[in-house]
Amino acid sequence: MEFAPHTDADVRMMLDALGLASVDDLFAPIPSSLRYERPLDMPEGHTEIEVLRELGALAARNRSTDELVCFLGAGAYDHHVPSMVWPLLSRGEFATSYTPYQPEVSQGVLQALFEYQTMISELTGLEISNASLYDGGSALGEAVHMAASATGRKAVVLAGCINPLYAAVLRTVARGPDFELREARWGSNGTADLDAIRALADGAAAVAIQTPSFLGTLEDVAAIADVTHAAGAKLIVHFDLTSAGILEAPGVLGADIVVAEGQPLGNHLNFGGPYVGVIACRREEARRLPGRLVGETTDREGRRAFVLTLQAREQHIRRAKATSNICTNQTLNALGTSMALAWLGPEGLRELGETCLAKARYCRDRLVEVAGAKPAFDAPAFKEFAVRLAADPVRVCERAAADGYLAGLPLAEHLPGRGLDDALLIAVTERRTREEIDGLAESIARACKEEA
Amino acid sequence: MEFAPHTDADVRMMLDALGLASVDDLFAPIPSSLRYERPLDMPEGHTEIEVLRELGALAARNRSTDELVCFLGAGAYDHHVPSMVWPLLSRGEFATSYTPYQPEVSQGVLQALFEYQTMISELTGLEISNASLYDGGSALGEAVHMAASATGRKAVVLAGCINPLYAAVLRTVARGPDFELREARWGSNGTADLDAIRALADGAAAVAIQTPSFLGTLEDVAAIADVTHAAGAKLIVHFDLTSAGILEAPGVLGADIVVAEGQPLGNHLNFGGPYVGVIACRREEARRLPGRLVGETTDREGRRAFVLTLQAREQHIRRAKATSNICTNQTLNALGTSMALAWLGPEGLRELGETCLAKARYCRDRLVEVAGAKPAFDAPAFKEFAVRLAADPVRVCERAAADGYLAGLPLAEHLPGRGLDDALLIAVTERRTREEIDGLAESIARACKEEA
Amino acid sequence: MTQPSPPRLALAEEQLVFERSRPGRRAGRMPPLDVPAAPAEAIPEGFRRRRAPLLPEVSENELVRHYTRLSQRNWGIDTGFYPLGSCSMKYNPKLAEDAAAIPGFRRLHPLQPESQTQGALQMLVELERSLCAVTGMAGVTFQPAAGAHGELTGLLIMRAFHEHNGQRRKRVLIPDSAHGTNPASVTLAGYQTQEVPSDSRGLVDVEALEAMVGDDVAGFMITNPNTLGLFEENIERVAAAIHSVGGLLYYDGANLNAILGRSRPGDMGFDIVHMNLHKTFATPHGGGGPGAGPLAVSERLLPFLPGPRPAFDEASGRYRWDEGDDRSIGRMHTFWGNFGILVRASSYARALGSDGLRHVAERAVLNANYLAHRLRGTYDLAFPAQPMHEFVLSARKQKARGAKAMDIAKRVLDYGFHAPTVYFPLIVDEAMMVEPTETEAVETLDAFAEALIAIDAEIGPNLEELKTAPHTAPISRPDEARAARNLVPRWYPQAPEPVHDPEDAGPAEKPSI
Amino acid sequence: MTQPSPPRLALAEEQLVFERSRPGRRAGRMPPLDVPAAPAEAIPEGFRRRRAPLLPEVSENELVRHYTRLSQRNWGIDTGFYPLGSCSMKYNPKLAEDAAAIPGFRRLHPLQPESQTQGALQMLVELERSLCAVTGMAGVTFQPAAGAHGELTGLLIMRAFHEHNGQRRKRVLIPDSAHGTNPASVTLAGYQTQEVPSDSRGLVDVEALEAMVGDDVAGFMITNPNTLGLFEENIERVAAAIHSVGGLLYYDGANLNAILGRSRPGDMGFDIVHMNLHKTFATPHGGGGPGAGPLAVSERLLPFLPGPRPAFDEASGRYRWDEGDDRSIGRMHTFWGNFGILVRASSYARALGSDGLRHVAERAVLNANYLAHRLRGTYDLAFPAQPMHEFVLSARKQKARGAKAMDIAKRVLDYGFHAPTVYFPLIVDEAMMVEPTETEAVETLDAFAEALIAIDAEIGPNLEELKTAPHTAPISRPDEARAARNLVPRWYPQAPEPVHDPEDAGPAEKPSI
Ligand SMILES: Cc1ncc(COP(=O)(O)O)c(C=O)c1O
Ligand SMILES: Cc1ncc(COP(=O)(O)O)c(C=O)c1O
Repeated sequence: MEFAPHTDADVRMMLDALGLASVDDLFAPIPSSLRYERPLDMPEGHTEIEVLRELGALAARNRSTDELVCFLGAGAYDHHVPSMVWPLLSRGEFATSYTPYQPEVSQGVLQALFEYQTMISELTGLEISNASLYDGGSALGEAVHMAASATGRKAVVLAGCINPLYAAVLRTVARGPDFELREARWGSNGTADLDAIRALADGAAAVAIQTPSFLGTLEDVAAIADVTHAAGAKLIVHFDLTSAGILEAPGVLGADIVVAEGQPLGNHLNFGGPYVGVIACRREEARRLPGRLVGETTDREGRRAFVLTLQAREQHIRRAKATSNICTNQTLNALGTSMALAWLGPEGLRELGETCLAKARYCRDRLVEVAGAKPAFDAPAFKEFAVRLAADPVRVCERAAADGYLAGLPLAEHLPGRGLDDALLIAVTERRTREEIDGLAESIARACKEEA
Repeated sequence: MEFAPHTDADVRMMLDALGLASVDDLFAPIPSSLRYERPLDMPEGHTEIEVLRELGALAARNRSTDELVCFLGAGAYDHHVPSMVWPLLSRGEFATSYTPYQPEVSQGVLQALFEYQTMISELTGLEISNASLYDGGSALGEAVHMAASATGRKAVVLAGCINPLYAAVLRTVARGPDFELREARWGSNGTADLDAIRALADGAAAVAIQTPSFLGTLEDVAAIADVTHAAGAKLIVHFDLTSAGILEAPGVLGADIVVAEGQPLGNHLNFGGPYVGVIACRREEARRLPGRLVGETTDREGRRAFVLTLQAREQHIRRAKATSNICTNQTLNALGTSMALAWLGPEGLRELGETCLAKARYCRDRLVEVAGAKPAFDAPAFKEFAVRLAADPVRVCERAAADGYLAGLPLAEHLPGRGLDDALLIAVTERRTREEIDGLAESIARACKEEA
Repeated sequence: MTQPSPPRLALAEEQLVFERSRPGRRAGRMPPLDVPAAPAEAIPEGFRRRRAPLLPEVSENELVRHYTRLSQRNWGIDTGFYPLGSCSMKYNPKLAEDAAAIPGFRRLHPLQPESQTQGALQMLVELERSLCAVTGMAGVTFQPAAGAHGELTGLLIMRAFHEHNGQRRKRVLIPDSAHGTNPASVTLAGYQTQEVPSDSRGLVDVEALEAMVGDDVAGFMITNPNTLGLFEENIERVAAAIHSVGGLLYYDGANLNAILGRSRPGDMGFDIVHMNLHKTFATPHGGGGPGAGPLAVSERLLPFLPGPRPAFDEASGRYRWDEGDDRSIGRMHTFWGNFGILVRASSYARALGSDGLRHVAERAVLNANYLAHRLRGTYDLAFPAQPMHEFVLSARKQKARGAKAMDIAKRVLDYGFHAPTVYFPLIVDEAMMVEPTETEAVETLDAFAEALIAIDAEIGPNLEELKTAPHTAPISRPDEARAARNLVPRWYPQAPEPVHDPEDAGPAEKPSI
Repeated sequence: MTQPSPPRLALAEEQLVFERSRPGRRAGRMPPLDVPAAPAEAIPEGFRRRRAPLLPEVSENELVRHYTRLSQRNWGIDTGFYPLGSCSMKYNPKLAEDAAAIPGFRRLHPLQPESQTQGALQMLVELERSLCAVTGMAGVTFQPAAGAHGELTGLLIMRAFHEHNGQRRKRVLIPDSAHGTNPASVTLAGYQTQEVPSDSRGLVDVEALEAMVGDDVAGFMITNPNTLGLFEENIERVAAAIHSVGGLLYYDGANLNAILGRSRPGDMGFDIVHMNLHKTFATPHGGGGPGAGPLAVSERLLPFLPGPRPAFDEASGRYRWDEGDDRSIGRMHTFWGNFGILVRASSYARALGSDGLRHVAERAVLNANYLAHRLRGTYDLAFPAQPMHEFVLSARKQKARGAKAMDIAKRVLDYGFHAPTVYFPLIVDEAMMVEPTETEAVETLDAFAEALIAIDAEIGPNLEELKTAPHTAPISRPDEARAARNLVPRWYPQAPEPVHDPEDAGPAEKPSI
């Protein structure tokens, strides 16, 4: 199936107009030594019917969360995507447009992004949000760049249990500027240890925490902010936006830069992407912000208009001195996040938080009661928590999958050497019912017994 | 989940403006004896999450053609629906609009319908198509009404094997005007018997045939037209539009009214609906046409414009004397049909026809060879054919379903008393692969052996 | 002051898809044949198509643009307020689209054996229960594809019922305010229509009705609230009159939205009730359809319903199709009705539930009363009684000053709203029928009211602009007379000779419904 | 004569969603709690949110309208021609959307065990093979979410490679025509950028390059065809120069569309290649993203790729994740990259296939050459050489007569097309960079050419209208300086005090890319 509209007659006519004899002449600028004359080593083209059949067959080899009841989180969550979101995002005018370089014909995307920025500002408690980054991991990396630029320092303290996948991304991108990563071990209750931070914060550009942490526990942002600021460092908080209806905005508690993974609001699991990296900062830091930023202005008639602004930060103007290299971002996913937030409204977001909180607690209690699990950490948590099982979590998950449950994440692989070989990380979203939770507990109980 | 936006304050303010004390006062016009004060005897409301869960669970209790390889046709076919069709039809501007009563803000639907009418005209060989009827069955009923009105007669000859479901609908609606239905038995080769028609056509308003027939066989439209017209009757042909790339347009062969089921082009199986009834006629009969008709005109500036026209035929003007009672029709599905046709183009429609033809023949041959089936009729066929099996077709289908095949339609239930107890009607669309066909043949062969 | 709005729709004209055609262009293709091609003789001499149909030859890119741009020249509920009286143009939840797209529904073949379609059957049985609860009736057929289809089904049931009782009745009564489908359906069912006059309050003149009934009356069809948006407070007396001669009472459900959970047709004495799920149950109207017009009947009419009907078998715990017996009027739809629409309606019924449906009626009636209240100072209410979910204005005062209902309707388009229904019901002079529905916010009602008031104020100073409206729509008023006189029902590569047919020009002031 | 087109987009302004808000309005709701509510102390004192966030309180109906209307104020490929140079705004097949929506892909969690994701892994492995075939490279990482992300990944690989060889190199060379992401990525990777001048033909000045190389050069980044749309015919000499000092050659794949199946970066000597699947593989750009920027490398760099990578295990016949060893630079994406975009790209690769991709390049280059040919009489070509898939005009002649490239670009909008890229590459005066792509029909190219020619003709008689264009778009030219000077980055219930910050106003003639 090809999408070029050219008929043979079109090609002929156009070549004639160009005075060329053949299509090959179009490639005259390529030295003959570099012309590739064989067919590419890949299958020939297929029709729509065939491609959908092939990809359908591949998809059928996956066991998706349509099939398995999902208690797996760890950075990607099975929240409800409101029915209105994707039909609207898929409208060609949004989906098939480029970055809004011509604001006169891009007010739709620009205004929607301005609204997104406003919502992120509200949720994070910081005035300025950009128009999206790649994902939660790269957002953490960009935040560290901002802090380094603001402080002229190069070290960052990773405190509490930050998602090891985010930390891994940070570790990779830190190689470029040679950032020094200092890991402040978390306390036995699964939250950051203030003393450990204090010990490492000296001379650091930033302290970075995640709340709720990778382990699901809530960090004491205000206290950590004090310690951080005392050392002249910036506080970076990786936040869960789905908790923002019930948890205080990190910016209000003293965070200087808030980052997040926007997937849980309005974006499907998609095997890991496209998701959306969220970043917000104080007004003072606006010129250090990476990526696109939409601002309000007026047109020649004084009508409200939206444009990409503060572009002097960006690669296409500042080039080697830009705050970041990001160009293409995750706009459509950001709009998904803002549509989901608009759908929820303040009350819905609060309900979402309360529901996740209550269900996660119920689930934890059931696992303790029915499956003999032990909470791994005793700090307050939000929608995710770790329990210790009487059997190998990997094997338990396999058995639970046979019962139709995606039971969670065995922690040992992601946090090796932390004495978590028996620990399973479980996420409970608003989509889970009591019946499903009870079913999971029974399945895990059975599995533990059988594996014992 | 409710969709009314009213806050309590809105309700209060509005009631105040009306000088009413309570919402109940709004229902003052209803005599108290008729006020229903209990809760309706149905479940309370549910959120989007819950409704999708419930309906998802119901859908999972079906075994759809996503799961079973579909060789079942009999009026509804598993053709490919081009990927572009439903995203475009689902655009709110199309999907959430009413009948285009205000042409100034309905040019989108009107022009799209005008294009649909043109395509139907091309495929049927008749100049005038309406803007859709309910389905293939009701289209046949409307065609008989047209013929009766044109001829002043009341009998209709059903010739050849017309889909018994269409005939059933016709039988029902014939009760109103007391149409007389005369059945002309089909010949042993599965096509209409010219002598039988001749014998019954006298004084009839119309002769109705279907080609390809319910049995898949091709009727000799031109010959039947001659016989029909000789008796002063109108020829109604129920046509398969997917064959129109290779089969001559019935209008060209002498049909006066052509009807069809538009589902196979652009519409999903949907367990039987919404589909779309197609009807086309000659220009002379325009004023007898049922339903909406779009015509071209100009606006005040002389720009091309489209409007609903010849409305004096219709119920909202002519009322008891209207050509039909139809009001809401199947516009969106008709647009689906025209989008699929535009996607195919003349060459794609021809390929579609050739592909179905070849695959159906291959399938029939395989069944004969591998499963010992016997073709039930020897007339040329298009994409559907009947074979006689060595075992009870109902049991064979059950076994084939266990192998993952929807093997076809056991004919006995739909054509009882015709000596077809061992016959299975099989449809093969362009979506079926050789591998699937081979698999079906083997499955049926196995089933026949096991049932024998 | 409220002003006309800048255009919301695309003003750029769009070529016909045929005009974009270039020989040899393609979008879709078939997979290469993996079986032997059929020999030429597979299709007999003379059966094979000679001239290829003039379908467009256009790339997929251009097709997508074409339909995208066409859509941008069209108004939908998703575009804005759509107060089309009698049509209940309420918000169509996107939830319903998700539900209908589940492959287990969308890719189900209608003739699969019951064992493979248990979920679909259960959905229907459960929806039937909800519709019975709402209407107070005993059972439902889902076959009718729209309201008018339901009417014909109901009238054929009426006829079968009387014939079963050995009676060949002749007349069906309808109010003079009835929708056009009512008399048209009556004719198709082989009955004669007789119109009952409305009284000065806009209600059925019960005395006239009582005088008209007789034992050749098969039944009486009416909406309630009626097409003026007024509740027929004498409906019980009407029912008694009809029933007294053995007739049946038919409820046209177009206005059911007004009384959901607040009053039930069954309790009013109705024997047959159709519902327009594409109105009351918020399924999208698709630019003209598809809809779904399930028909509910009382106990004694159950045997006459079209078959097959979905049923639950207590003994086996299985769902199945019930064919009925020979009292059934037979099939009205090739398969089971517009199932995809029924899935949407089911999602709506489940989302709203008993409490939510009641709120629907309350808010719908509240919105209509509020809007009527805001407008009655400027436009005449056709009848003074308290309306239900919609109301009918008369622009007679405005007409006297130079602007007809049609002018006002067209001008409404310039203000950024869809027009109300006009010239219906027929018994109201210069009728403008407004149905805001429950899903509109009070600000929208206020803005619409202000627009209508502003338009009235334009009659003096700005009459010419008003009478030539709309000015901000993709086209200005089309020449409808010309369209009918010189019918151009399709595109031709060369424009054909005009064919004049003066007979077919309908009235200039056609009901827009 | 070609004329401006009536508006295609909605001119009516749309309130901010916050301005539609009314206290207490709702769209979404959560299911009622079926478990005990958490006690208040579940969230410690001081952790609980005090003030509810100012999210909009709007009904679902109004939300759907809001976003529908916003979309109608936006231009996409589906709206019309979008000749944005360097962006390959070709038709985005709807097939890809169907593929990505299959629940087995869309509802798959990234951390499910391999046994549950065999199909997803296989898709990636097969796509990797196709991308290797196209580029002539040995292996791919799918983690980069966009081109620039791929650049950084590639540069970090470059660095890891050199460090692995015990070398701490300093400089990365780029042409002066390079895209801004190139130098920005170089900085992020801890290198210094050095620009190589272009010669009079618009190609890399090879002699200058040869003079600049040294053993502190980590590598050279370039697009080929370069950002002027010209093929770097000396690329082999460039490669030799870089390789001679142990440097690596980086291919910025933004222009890969020009050479698909016709020439391969691997054969030119490139060591690292990123692809912009949202350009070359036709995935929708989403108003700014998401994209996908997979990175391919030659054999010797495979160990440095980020892990984990999808792999096929011959022995077991299973697909799995391969973590790599400690030479891997580590993870660049939280999970595996923009998988949903990769599904779309896979559907594109499968649809087009080896033959189709080759045709893509042919048609893309044909279209660009044809359009350049039509325009070169009116506008200066920045460089006279035969272009590949895009070309750069200079409006210097037009500027001398009073109309700058920006004016022309804005006026293009009035004629019913999107504007070309302007003011890029930086080395061309009044640059207008036009990339028609292969999916446009010759009629569209003709119409666009005629519009540009008509605009040129407006410079005399109609200059004022041209310089104040656009006139038919939803807004006229916005005050960009003001937006930067008085940053309003979000909505507030009350407008905040203006904060002036004169530093941030960027150049008036910003590259639109
Ligand atoms: C009062 C009334 N009755 C019947 C109908 C016909 O219903 P349908 O269009 O669903 O066939 C309508 C439609 O507008 C109506 O308003
Ligand atoms: C030449 C060139 N390089 C790099 C990029 C950056 O790619 P992305 O936007 O995918 O990050 C672009 C994007 O326009 C480009 O044109």
